[in-house]
Amino acid sequence: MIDLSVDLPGLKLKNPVMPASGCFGFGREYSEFYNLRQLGGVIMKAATGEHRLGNDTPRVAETASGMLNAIGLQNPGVEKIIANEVPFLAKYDIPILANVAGSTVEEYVAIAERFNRSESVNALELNISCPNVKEGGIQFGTDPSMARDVTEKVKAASDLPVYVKLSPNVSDIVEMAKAVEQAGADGLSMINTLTGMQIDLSRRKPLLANQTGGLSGQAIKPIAIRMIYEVKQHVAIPIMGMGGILTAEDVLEFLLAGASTVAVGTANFQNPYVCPEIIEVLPNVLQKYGFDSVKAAIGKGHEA
Amino acid sequence: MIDLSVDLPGLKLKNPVMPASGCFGFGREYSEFYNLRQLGGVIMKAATGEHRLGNDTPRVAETASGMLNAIGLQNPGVEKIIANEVPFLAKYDIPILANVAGSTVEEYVAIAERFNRSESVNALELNISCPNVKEGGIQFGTDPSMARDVTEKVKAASDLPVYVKLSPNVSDIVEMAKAVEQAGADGLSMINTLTGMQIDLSRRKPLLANQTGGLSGQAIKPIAIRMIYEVKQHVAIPIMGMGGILTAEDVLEFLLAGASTVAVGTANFQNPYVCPEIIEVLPNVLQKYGFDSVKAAIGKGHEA
Amino acid sequence: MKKRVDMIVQSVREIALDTFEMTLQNAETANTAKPGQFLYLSVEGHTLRRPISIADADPESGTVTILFKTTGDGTKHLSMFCSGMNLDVIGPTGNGFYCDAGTVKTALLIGGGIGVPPLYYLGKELRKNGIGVITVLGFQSKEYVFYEEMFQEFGKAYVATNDGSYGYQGYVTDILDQVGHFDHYYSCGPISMLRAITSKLRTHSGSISLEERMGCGIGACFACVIPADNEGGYRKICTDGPVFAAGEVRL
Amino acid sequence: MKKRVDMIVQSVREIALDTFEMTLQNAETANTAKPGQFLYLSVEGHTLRRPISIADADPESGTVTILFKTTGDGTKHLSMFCSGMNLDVIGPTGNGFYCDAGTVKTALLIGGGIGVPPLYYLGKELRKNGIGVITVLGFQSKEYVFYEEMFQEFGKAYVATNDGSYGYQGYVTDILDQVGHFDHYYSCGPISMLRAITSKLRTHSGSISLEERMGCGIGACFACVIPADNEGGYRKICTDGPVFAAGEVRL
Ligand SMILES: Cc1cc2nc3c(=O)[nH]c(=O)nc-3n(C[C@H](O)[C@H](O)[C@H](O)COP(=O)(O)OP(=O)(O)OC[C@H]3O[C@@H](n4cnc5c(N)ncnc54)[C@H](O)[C@@H]3O)c2cc1C
Ligand SMILES: Cc1cc2nc3c(=O)[nH]c(=O)nc-3n(C[C@H](O)[C@H](O)[C@H](O)COP(=O)(O)OP(=O)(O)OC[C@H]3O[C@@H](n4cnc5c(N)ncnc54)[C@H](O)[C@@H]3O)c2cc1C
Ligand SMILES: Cc1cc2nc3c(=O)[nH]c(=O)nc-3n(C[C@H](O)[C@H](O)[C@H](O)COP(=O)(O)O)c2cc1C
Ligand SMILES: Cc1cc2nc3c(=O)[nH]c(=O)nc-3n(C[C@H](O)[C@H](O)[C@H](O)COP(=O)(O)O)c2cc1C
Ligand code: FES
Ligand code: FES
Repeated sequence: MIDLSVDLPGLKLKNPVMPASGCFGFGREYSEFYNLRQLGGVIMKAATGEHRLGNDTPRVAETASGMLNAIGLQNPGVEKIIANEVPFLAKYDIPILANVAGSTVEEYVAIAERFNRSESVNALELNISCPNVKEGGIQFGTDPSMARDVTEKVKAASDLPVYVKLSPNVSDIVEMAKAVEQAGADGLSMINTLTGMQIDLSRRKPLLANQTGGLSGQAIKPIAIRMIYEVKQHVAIPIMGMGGILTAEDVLEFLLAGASTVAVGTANFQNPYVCPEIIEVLPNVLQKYGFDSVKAAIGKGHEA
Repeated sequence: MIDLSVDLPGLKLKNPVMPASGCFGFGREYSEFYNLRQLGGVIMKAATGEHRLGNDTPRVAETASGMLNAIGLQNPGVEKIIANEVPFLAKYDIPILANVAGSTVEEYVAIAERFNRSESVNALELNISCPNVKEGGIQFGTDPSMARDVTEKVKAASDLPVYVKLSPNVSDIVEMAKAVEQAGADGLSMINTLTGMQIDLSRRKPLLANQTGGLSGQAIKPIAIRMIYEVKQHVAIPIMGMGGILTAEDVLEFLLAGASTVAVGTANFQNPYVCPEIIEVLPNVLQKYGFDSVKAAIGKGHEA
Repeated sequence: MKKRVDMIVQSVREIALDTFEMTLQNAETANTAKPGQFLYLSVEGHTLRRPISIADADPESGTVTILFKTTGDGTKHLSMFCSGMNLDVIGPTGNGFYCDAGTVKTALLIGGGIGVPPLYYLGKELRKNGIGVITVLGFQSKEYVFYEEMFQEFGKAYVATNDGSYGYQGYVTDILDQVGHFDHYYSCGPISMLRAITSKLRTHSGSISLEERMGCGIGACFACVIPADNEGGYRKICTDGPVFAAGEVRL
Repeated sequence: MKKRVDMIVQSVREIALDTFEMTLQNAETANTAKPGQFLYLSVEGHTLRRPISIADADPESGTVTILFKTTGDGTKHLSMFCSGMNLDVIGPTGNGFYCDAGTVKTALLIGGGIGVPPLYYLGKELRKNGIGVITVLGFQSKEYVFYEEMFQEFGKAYVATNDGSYGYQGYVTDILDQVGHFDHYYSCGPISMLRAITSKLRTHSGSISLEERMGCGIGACFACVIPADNEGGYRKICTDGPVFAAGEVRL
């Protein structure tokens, strides 16, 4: 028997595979394809303090082995998420992570406090890296002192374990990781999307209404692997890995790089069953490469 | 008649398409496939002060819509390049750009001086962004003050126009671009590769001997376009655009984003004829989208 | 439970310039598809699926027909599929066209370009329910015209081309005054056409089918929203649409 | 002028576990290919081409044969090609096996696994030139063995499998003492095997064929270098090789 379980601060996962924030809504739509109980956990779409309408359309574009998105954090706001969405997900008895996004430190803190008081949320994923909103988001993700500050204040305001989601759009990812570790983060989540653009040749302007969008999908996997590999050598807290995962082999690559658990984003759009399918074949893939558990594979791509 | 010509500091190009540095050697091999005279110009493989042997193998890996390379600046050194390679290229009567890479400011300056004294080199491409060498290279590309310093000193040491090749592995590409513009750069060349990694599941370690490598190819095009688009709004000097170009439509996308000329790298490996093929269809593509010259398309993706 | 299904390509043929008709075999889909719904097709080598409307469904033969224009790489790829090949599909997806046979006696179908296909299946179903059908179709030019005779089987069908190379010269809106009485209109086509129609037919009841770039195609990613005056302030085209009542969303 | 050529797939068949034989039609290539050279094949959806050795070439029928093992996505994709399909190829590329018919009267071929194919074409040419051929082939296990009888046509052929499920149990190096006299050896296979052989046959003259991950495949990118004691300090496998004199490069 291959043991798929992983224990992280605040999260006992029966397997390491979760859908990534923003690529799974609040689970309702995918629950029409399969029983969400199979998942290791679920990371909800970003919550902001108030209802947000997001950016104008077009909001997505296709790129070679990837896509750009500029949804702009559309969501009904933390109150409605707690009232309408969390109870639905709670039925499945899997760990629930709330993705928290704000424009100001105060907004982050307020959302964290609110989730802290809710029943069923097991951990926070602090989204300091959303490249698709005009104010807030990305600065927190590129400036180590701002990242440290927001992490500290959120930690102080909530008892829930905090996973800080790092942006790959930085010169020095290790510096960012260390900053949030020092600030008390319980774990890291990486990577968010890379800022990209596509130009519509006919209209002679950026295709996305927001001009730029976040690049996700298989195209970015080498960057995610590199960043996790580097960060793993410098921090002690666990890493949730993501960026271009499509197969169980990809999952193993992330584990070897140093991730303790993974999230699958864009691939859900290609194949709505991708998460359960990965979970199903993961034991075989681990075995094929000589591992008898997920835990045994974590960080094993680092030579002695 | 669609006019493909572009005039840049020191470079009168009959068309905007050149092979990118490191993906074309010194032209000999591709000259066995077609007459290099068709090219807009040619950018040579990086030159260092002395002969370099580069990294161990494996040096390349394939990724989704891209590849990683960690050649490590293998080259015979500036003297031999001037003695053995430049004369060969000079026969074709096309502008020659020398890609200059060093570990220290002094090495950059020495190479630039040497090329300055040579006959047939028309411009320098200052490679301050090579991610695949242990010392030097990348720090110049991520620290604006180091980039400014090396640009100034190279400018002072050489009369050749200097195009500074920027690294995409930075939090703020505009800051880097402004720094080298202020330092006197005649133009920018962007982007170099993004640092990535692939892990070999069987050997449980990074596939490349150098561990990390530079990600190139179609996968990175959205990042290149975004960076050029952003930089174009803040600098006045011309931009040589590159990153994932495969077709004439891609070339137009770079022109609209703000590039004045382009370089094609990885695509040469897929199709050795890619440069002349793009040059052949570029007039049709320009016409299809309503342009009667390359010049007319430059920067036209920026709304009024 | 929703499903991803495999559909077998039965035939592909070019029926007008750059316009292909593809027949797909899948009994379940053919049985459940409603006019206005779309298939969300996976095309190898492409990250995102392609939404294509159902142009016809025949429960008897177990086939579904789609029509598409080769505007980009994905549709070009699709046009090169051969019979016997497999297509990975999510669908039928989205809602269908609204029709209250009680109030609608005569329907007006207004299609523009590659917006025409879903109206064919709709017209067929309307006629089946005894509803009268008048059709107005607009195309760029003669080479792009398709399915005219098939709409004529439903009733009067007008065709306009932008350049006058076939039928009336002009836009579909130029013909609307000639069509006589109708109780409800159904329209699908470019957004500019839909804007012109909904404004011109302001006083009529109508349904419009919209397009937007999609991510998930099933309502989870918020890629395909359109502003609306409902409580949330928006509707999703992939699941709340693609068909909306005219006036329900802000074009 | 070098060229990129289109070759037409004539047949593909599995000749051993995960091992495929593909025949390709292209008269020019079939006429010019030398033993030891390789084809650099483009596989749709993959950035880099795949280097595969020429296992046979027949100027009369204008065909070239390649053999490959499905170790990854590219070769899996290749194995699914159907006859009639087109393959975009750079090649024949690289140098060929060295042979001085004046000094070489008997040749020893030593192949390991998927390193065996180029030796077949070589053996055929050697025999054509009246040179005696002894063969030693090593495979993982019985299911992977291929082409044994074809090598036996050249002369004595020994087969070893790592697990002893066929032929001798052990490595090709274990058999080398039994083969008798030879003037030159030719070897292709895993690097560990080549290391063992060149060290064991230190006193013999030999040629080895090497593998390395490639970028351009034509000598321009420096991806495929191997350290050597020549002036430059390295050789390129794609153009200076893939065949080297044993001792010319540092394994
Ligand atoms: C509900 C719905 C029904 C549709 N029905 C039809 C139909 O019956 N026949 C038909 O020919 N076309 C239809 N379209 C448009 C069709 O989806 C696009 O033409 C197609 O996706 C273009 O793909 P491509 O690869 O050729 O173009 P590319 O430009 O290469 O596509 C790039 C990306 O943009 C998306 N995209 C491009 N144009 C559109 C568009 N107009 N709408 C939505 N996404 C787009 C693609 O899906 C893809 O993700 C429909 C669109 C929607 C939303
Ligand atoms: C000169 C030469 C001759 C060869 N001849 C044969 C042959 O006749 N039959 C055969 O089965 N194999 C041969 N190989 C090995 C063959 O090239 C690889 O097995 C093949 O490229 C793997 O591709 P893939 O897509 O299946 O694997 P993947 O692992 O998906 O390939 C990923 C990348 O790594 C490269 N790669 C992986 N393994 C190798 C390797 N061993 N050597 C070089 N590049 C590799 C691929 O080309 C590709 O760029 C030869 C290699 C060389 C250099
Ligand atoms: C459509 C879309 C919406 C996203 N929304 C969010 C979000 O709300 N919060 C967040 O932290 N990340 C968001 N992401 C980023 C993903 O969670 C993930 O980090 C990224 O897409 C990389 O993973 P992938 O390549 O598997 O998609 C979004 C990504 C996509 C494609
Ligand atoms: C194999 C390889 C070698 C390269 N060597 C150099 C180099 O020596 N100097 C340099 O400035 N850039 C080098 N580059 C980067 C390219 O010039 C180019 O900036 C990058 O690959 C992006 O373009 P592409 O996607 O078209 O390949 C190299 C790229 C590759 C793939
Ligand atoms: S496409 Fe994802 S919500 Fe409509
Ligand atoms: S593969 Fe480029 S030099 Fe050999």
